Amino acid sequence: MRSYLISLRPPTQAIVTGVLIFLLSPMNSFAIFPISNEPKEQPIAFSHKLHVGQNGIACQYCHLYARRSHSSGIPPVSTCVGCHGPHGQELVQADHPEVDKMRDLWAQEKSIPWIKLHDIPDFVRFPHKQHINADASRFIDGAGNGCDLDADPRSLSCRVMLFRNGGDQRCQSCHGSVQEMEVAYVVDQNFGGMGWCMQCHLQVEGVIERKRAMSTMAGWNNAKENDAHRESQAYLVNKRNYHTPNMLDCYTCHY
Amino acid sequence: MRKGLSRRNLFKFMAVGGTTAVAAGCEQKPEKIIPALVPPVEFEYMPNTGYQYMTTCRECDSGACGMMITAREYRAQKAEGNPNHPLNQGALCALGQASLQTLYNPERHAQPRSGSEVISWEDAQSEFVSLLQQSAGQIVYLGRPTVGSEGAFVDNWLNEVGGGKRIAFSLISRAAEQRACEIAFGRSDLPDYAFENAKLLVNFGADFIETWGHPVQNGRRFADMHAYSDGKKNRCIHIGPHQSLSGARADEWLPANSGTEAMIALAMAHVIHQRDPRYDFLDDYLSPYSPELVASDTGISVDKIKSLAEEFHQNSSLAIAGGAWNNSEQATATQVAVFTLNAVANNLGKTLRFYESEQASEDTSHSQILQLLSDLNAGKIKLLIVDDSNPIHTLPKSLGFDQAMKKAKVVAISAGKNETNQRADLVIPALTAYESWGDANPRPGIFSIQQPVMAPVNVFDARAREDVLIAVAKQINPQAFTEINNYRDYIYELWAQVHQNRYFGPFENFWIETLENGGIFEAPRWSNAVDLQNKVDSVAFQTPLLGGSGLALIPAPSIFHLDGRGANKPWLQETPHPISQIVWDSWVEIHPDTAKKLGIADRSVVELSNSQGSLQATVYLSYTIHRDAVAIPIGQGHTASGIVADGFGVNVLDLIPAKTDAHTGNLALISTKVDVIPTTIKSYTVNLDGNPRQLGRDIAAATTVAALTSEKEDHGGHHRPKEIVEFYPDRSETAGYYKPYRWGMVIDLDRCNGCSACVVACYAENNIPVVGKERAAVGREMSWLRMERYLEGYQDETETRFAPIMCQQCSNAGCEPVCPVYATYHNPEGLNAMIYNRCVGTRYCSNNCIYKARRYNWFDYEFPAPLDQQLNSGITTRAVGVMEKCNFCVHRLTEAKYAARDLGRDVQDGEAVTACQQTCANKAITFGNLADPNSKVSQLAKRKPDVLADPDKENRDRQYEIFPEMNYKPAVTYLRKVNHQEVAGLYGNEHGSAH
Amino acid sequence: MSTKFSGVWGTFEYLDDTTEAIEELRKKGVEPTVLSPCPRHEIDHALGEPQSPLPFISLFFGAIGCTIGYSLPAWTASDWVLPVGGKPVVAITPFTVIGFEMTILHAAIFTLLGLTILIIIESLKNPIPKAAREYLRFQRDRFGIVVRCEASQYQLYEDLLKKYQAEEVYVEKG
Amino acid sequence: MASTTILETVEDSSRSLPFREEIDEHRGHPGIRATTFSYGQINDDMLEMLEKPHPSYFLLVLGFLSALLLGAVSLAIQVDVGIGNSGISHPIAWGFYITDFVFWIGIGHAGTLISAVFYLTRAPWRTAIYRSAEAMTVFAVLTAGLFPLLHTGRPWLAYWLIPYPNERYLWVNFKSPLAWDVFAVTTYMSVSIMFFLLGLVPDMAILRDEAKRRGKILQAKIYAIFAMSWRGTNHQWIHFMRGYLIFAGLATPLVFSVHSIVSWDFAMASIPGWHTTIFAPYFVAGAIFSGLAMVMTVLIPVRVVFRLEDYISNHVINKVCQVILFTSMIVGYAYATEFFIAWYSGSPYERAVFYFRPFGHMATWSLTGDQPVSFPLLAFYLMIFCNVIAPIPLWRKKVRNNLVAVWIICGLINVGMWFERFNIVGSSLQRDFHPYNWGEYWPTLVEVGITIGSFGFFFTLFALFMKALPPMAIMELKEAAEPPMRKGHHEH
Repeated sequence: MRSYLISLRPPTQAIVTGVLIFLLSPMNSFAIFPISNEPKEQPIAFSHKLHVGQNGIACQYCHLYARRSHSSGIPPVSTCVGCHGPHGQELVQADHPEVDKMRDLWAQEKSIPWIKLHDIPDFVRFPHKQHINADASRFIDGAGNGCDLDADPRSLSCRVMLFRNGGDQRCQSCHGSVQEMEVAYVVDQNFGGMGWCMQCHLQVEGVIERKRAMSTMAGWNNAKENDAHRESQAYLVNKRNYHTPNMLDCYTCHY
Repeated sequence: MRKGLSRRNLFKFMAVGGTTAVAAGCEQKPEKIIPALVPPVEFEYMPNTGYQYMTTCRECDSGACGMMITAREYRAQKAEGNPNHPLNQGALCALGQASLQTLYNPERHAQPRSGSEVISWEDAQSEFVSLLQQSAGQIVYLGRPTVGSEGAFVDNWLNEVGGGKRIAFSLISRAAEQRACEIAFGRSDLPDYAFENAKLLVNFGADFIETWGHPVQNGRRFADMHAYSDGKKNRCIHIGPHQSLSGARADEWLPANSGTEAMIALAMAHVIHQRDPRYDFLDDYLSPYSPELVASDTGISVDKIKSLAEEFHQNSSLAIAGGAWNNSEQATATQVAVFTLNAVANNLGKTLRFYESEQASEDTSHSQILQLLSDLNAGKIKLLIVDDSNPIHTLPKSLGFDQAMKKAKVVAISAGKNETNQRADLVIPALTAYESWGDANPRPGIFSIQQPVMAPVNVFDARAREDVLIAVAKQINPQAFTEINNYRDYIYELWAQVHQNRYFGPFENFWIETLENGGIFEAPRWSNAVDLQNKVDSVAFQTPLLGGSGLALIPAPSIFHLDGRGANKPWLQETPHPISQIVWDSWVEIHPDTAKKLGIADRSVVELSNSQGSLQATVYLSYTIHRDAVAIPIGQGHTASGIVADGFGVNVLDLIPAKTDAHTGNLALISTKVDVIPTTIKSYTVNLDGNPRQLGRDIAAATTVAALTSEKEDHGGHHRPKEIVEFYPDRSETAGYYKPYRWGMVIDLDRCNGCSACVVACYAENNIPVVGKERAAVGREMSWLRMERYLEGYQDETETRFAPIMCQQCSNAGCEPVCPVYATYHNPEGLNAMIYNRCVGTRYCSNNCIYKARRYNWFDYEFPAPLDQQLNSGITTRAVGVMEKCNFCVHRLTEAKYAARDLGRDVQDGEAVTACQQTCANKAITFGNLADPNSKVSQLAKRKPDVLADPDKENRDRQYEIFPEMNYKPAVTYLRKVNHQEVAGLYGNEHGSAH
Repeated sequence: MSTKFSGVWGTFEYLDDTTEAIEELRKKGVEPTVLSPCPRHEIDHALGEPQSPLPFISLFFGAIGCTIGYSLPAWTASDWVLPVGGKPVVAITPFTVIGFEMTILHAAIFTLLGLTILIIIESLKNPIPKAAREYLRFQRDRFGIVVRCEASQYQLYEDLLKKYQAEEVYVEKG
Repeated sequence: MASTTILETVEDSSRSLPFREEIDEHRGHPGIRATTFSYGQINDDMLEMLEKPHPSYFLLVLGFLSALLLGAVSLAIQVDVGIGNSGISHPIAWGFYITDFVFWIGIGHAGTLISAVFYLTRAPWRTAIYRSAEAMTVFAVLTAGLFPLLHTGRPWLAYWLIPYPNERYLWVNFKSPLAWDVFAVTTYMSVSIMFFLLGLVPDMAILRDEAKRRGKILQAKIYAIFAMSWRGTNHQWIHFMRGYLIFAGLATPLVFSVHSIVSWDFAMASIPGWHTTIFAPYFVAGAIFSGLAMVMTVLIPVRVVFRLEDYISNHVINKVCQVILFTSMIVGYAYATEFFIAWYSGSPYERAVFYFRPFGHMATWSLTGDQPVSFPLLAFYLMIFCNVIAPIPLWRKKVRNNLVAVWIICGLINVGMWFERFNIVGSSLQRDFHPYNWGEYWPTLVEVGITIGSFGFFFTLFALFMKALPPMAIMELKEAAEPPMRKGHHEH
């Protein structure tokens, strides 16, 4: 196949490759219109690398609603002022031009007009709270094993591993290694795509069983027995003895 | 707080906002996220999370219902009833639900205005000050009736600024009732009507479900009394020329001639008195009113009156009167007659009660208005302050208010635009009840607090009226209000007194508790010392003479628009009137027989004229009105109340002559006749019902007490097939389905009053757009829940039935299999999931829905600012080309599930509540988990096994589903309305077929 | 047709001349290539009723299409179970429609493809001289017979064609 | 005869003769004079039709194009403003567009019927008209295929109806009749186009050689592509004819299935007036009925303009009219059956709809009194008149031989069949289960514009076809004609 493709002229090659990818690619692998992962210019050159990577500030020190609400929350300006101090009472980085921008805005009682990066469509409800507080032990056995962070940090296994590790690493499973970013950017090209979400959710125990196999062959053969058996595999009730949320119900995210 | 920012100013914090529902691949403009400057205190703010604040509803004049406002991102997004409040107990009426549109109404005043010129607040205040100073002592403050401390405050303020008079103005005044209480019982307050203690309710024309008294409370108490339970059902008789909603809910309607209700009451009293003379002084008083003598005047037969009197006497009973339709020249006499009837039937202290402490309600008599008019015309008044009232629209034109108003300077204090403040010299934009402080004390023992639940809506530069008054008073008189800076301080001090009298412990704790609960609520204590006084014979009833020729004119207060103040709210305009199903318009209700006689076709435009003038409106033929009367709803026909109100319908009050009730000086609304003249004008009146009759299809089904209690076989159950052979097993056998939830609903049609509050609540909860008259005309209204009104029977036997219909969440739904892209499917909790973003818009699902419960976004609908701030940010707002429908408020279910999961358990019964269920005063809607056999909804939906097995016995069970023969298996179970007798139309047993 | 053609070809005005020439040629053990403006059963008859293997191709791919038509809906329906309207997830009855349409579609597409390939193969096997290809009346109203032969047989077949009153006879010397 | 005289003018004398039905039984087909023509004459007659057109042709195309433009502008408005620009609403969520869809699919059916079904049944009169009919099939299906796309609320997402592996893990719902439609219509479109192109191959070879003869090299090259190096060898003919037969065999069940599936769009729904088992045969008969009427509507002017009496003879028209008459009876029977079943079933909902269709409203139950004559009412009577009553004169041979009469009747049938579809789509939705939701439907200018545009689209394509490709199958005409025999005709 490869040699054949090479023998074609480049435009033809591109078309043929495109069509082949379109037809043959496994379902979970691509977004047709990927999200730009170019870093966007922000009003203030805030460095996550400096704050998180070097100074070790926890994610939820600033994004304080992540464990409590749908939205993780953008830190209020007073959080910045808390460490850096306002004009006249400068504390950390007393004369840094970028920090001064923040102090100017504070003096003018204005907020910082950050550019939104991680933007999921409005018809999706993503509760940060439910993910930050999720029980990581509900992953299937072996999910997240075999992660090689050096080779491919954004592979599925690595994302699951980061999620299992919890803490700030759980944030990284979707947002990437923010602690290494000078300017934050979206790491995954299909961030927020439905398949991208589903990749991880299919690693939760019982979900595959529920998605694929839990069909009823109603009226055809031994439907009841088969379904009862399948249901038992789907972990409808979790270890804390209440029903687990159904990650396959469209209404879980879209309403 | 730091930097002078109050926490409520922080609603800039919109972590998720804007509209970005763009298809994949389109280039998106980067969205901005603007964080807060100062973090809100953690427990007070969480993004995307609803917070509840208790306050008081101020929409209607009777009103002091407790409200619970859900605010997200510091924007009020939903109004619900305060569950602690004894009046409404968590429910709200349609007006209360629509109070959000008072708050976010785009037609609110944005700036102070002097004449037609926009001025600054400083200028406005100084102009106000100079006006007050120029006219000290000759000031009149015309405001709404107050139920809290505001009245005293304004009186106080008037004293401080140089003296003046405050007039409480309400068109639908209870002054006559109050005066009658004084005459009959020597009480200065209004009684409590204990519906729930009565077995027979005789209603002499009070529109108790719509506007009379506390409609939410009335509705609940009426449903408690009237609804079928344990094989018994109490009776309600409606007497009067017009049915309306209250009459439609009655078991029997006696179409008495206009204005003669009192004669029937007295005749009944006469019969009872003869049998059981309780008060000797009544002998002479009642003697002219024997049934034989009144029969011809009232149009009610002697036998009927006698048997009714008998029933009234035998049972625990209650007679009520009041509201607009009793506002004739004999209003007080009518009330006295009804009180007398209650007294002779020994109802005092049982169903008609007075509170132990006598709390006088405000004088709302119109004699003050008449005095004001003559004073104005005489030039005795220099400054008229109109606070949140609209006398130009609300008072009959014959009184000439607009001319009289020109004789004085007029200052209008108002949140919204209206006809009166359009003509004012100075307009002061006021805040709504959502944004300002206040309180209410509607009856002894209820102290309801009104607190700001959000910062003032940012597009209007308005201030709280009391704060403006205080500021102005301080400019005029430096000694005024020295203790306080604003009205909050005033309320705070006032409540300190409440605290002192009743409670121990520090006031701060009490204050916080009050704000949390929405007020102080104490159980009422009843007085036993009230009895009928012999003063009653001083009130002689005379048959009112209606002026003019033709048919008696009945101005009917609308359940949505009240006296006109609801007309500028899009939700209330778009929700069809429960009786006529007409939207965005007024109509003339005429009896079909009369119409035939006059040569008037249905839906034609007629001209009504009397000595006062004439107006044109579309005819709505209905058996629910007396043959010699026409009814027109009050509230429409605005000219300067904003685009939603202006130009729709007519103002019937223009035809009312200036006649008054002798005892109170109240305006007589039932005082004229009109000539009805057919015209050839083409009508453009929109009604949303495709057919007023259900053609025997049992959508709103009814049964009788006898059928439910007897063992007789009934062959009415031909709808459900005898045996359902399932081709496939039930969905509950699918793995993972209905575990642990199968959401379901039970709607009790015997409790449903048709008040349509649920419809408005649904609009508010689910970001449903309002489409306007033109689009409603072609069936594009978006309401997910509709109050269907069906008529059964003919002539005086006509029965009106209501059925709230929403998506029935069928197990064997028709909509699902026809969608080519799985945009709708049966979810494991038994909902018909409608996934907007997957929808391509083929509309096949709508075609195949036998309940036609689906709505389609024909356009991208607009929510003009600031109405967009009301949008529920917890759900998607739909774009063009997408189907939508009721989803049992799935976001509320999800929130309930999240909350339960945080507690480590499943959702329990009663935790998941839909918006319609929440606001229903009558508790007609029950929602819950059908998979749980112990839940309330399962209990209610359960059918008797023997009845289920034999369709012939169907009428012996109240539970039914709509169109059972289609086998769609809906998750909504209806409970049949229960009648005392069967009502059969000419085609009652037919199914809408041709023959 | 890279190899140079060697043989004889002639044109005929009349069908009966053509069929008789064909029969004569076939008796001599030659399978001529016949050109005609429209299909004539007389020619087929003279050629000994040859049959096309095309129906088997159609049948085979029709069967494959049928399999796809049933299995695609069945697999997609059970890949993510989204029950609709009380119907079974894998509902054979409605999938029959897809099965039928896919049968027809696959049979049609592969019939056309097979037809093209068969014609190409036959054309390669039985080449026609360039001059005959450029003889424009075969599409209009003339019949033609092309005989591939060695140089030694040119005269034989030229005579034979002329015997049956061929209008023109050409010898293509390879 | 020397090769230089290949294309000398064919004598015209025969054509000026008055039409004679009595043709020698032993030569060609009785009633179709062209079967007595020589191969050369047929060839030249056909090629003459492709000569440079008369200026009036361009005027005609311009007219069709302006109709098309009207449709395009209407469509642009609708997509821009939203589907709400049309008159469809709640509860009538389908209106003109679905009517147009069903109508055009139906028009297409006649072509396949003539080219495939009558090929299998060896109906000799099909030869002259089948190419045009088949072209109509292709164009009608192309036209029809537009409507399901443009009637959706979000046409830019209509590709979601195609089952392709995607990032969302989602597939289409194969239980939906609309998904069936996607498969049925695309299959039908593909097979029709393939069938059409396959039949064209030998004729393209004729055109190629003709262009070559005239020295138009570019034209010849273009035709050569479609001719696919067709030479007319016996090997090619064998495979071709077998392939053609198979295609006819495949297209025959397909043509019946497609309109059945289209009918199931309605019959699978629960709506009274739709939920009927009779729909599949009823729709197929209706499709053939309307399709043949459309063929006649188009070909009668073609016959007159090109003076093709010898090819599209009265015999052919006669036969088509007989089929029209037959299908008219089927359709009429179906109407009657619907009413009978509605009454006989006792279902109140069915009865209500079938009461509504002829009588409009139900004033007896309604307090809202008289309503104006509603659109489906008009549709119902037009349907009955045009489809059942108008074809009755065709029983007389005299009428069948009268071109003007046939043309008028066929035009009426087209109108009637459009309204039949409208009647089915519109009226059932107007009076379904829930009386509260009963509504009225009136189309808007946008819908009318798009409908007119669809006619413009169809006729533009057809007009271009008439001059770009041989409108009759030359190869088959020759096949049907008496072959040139030195020794005269012999029995075979």
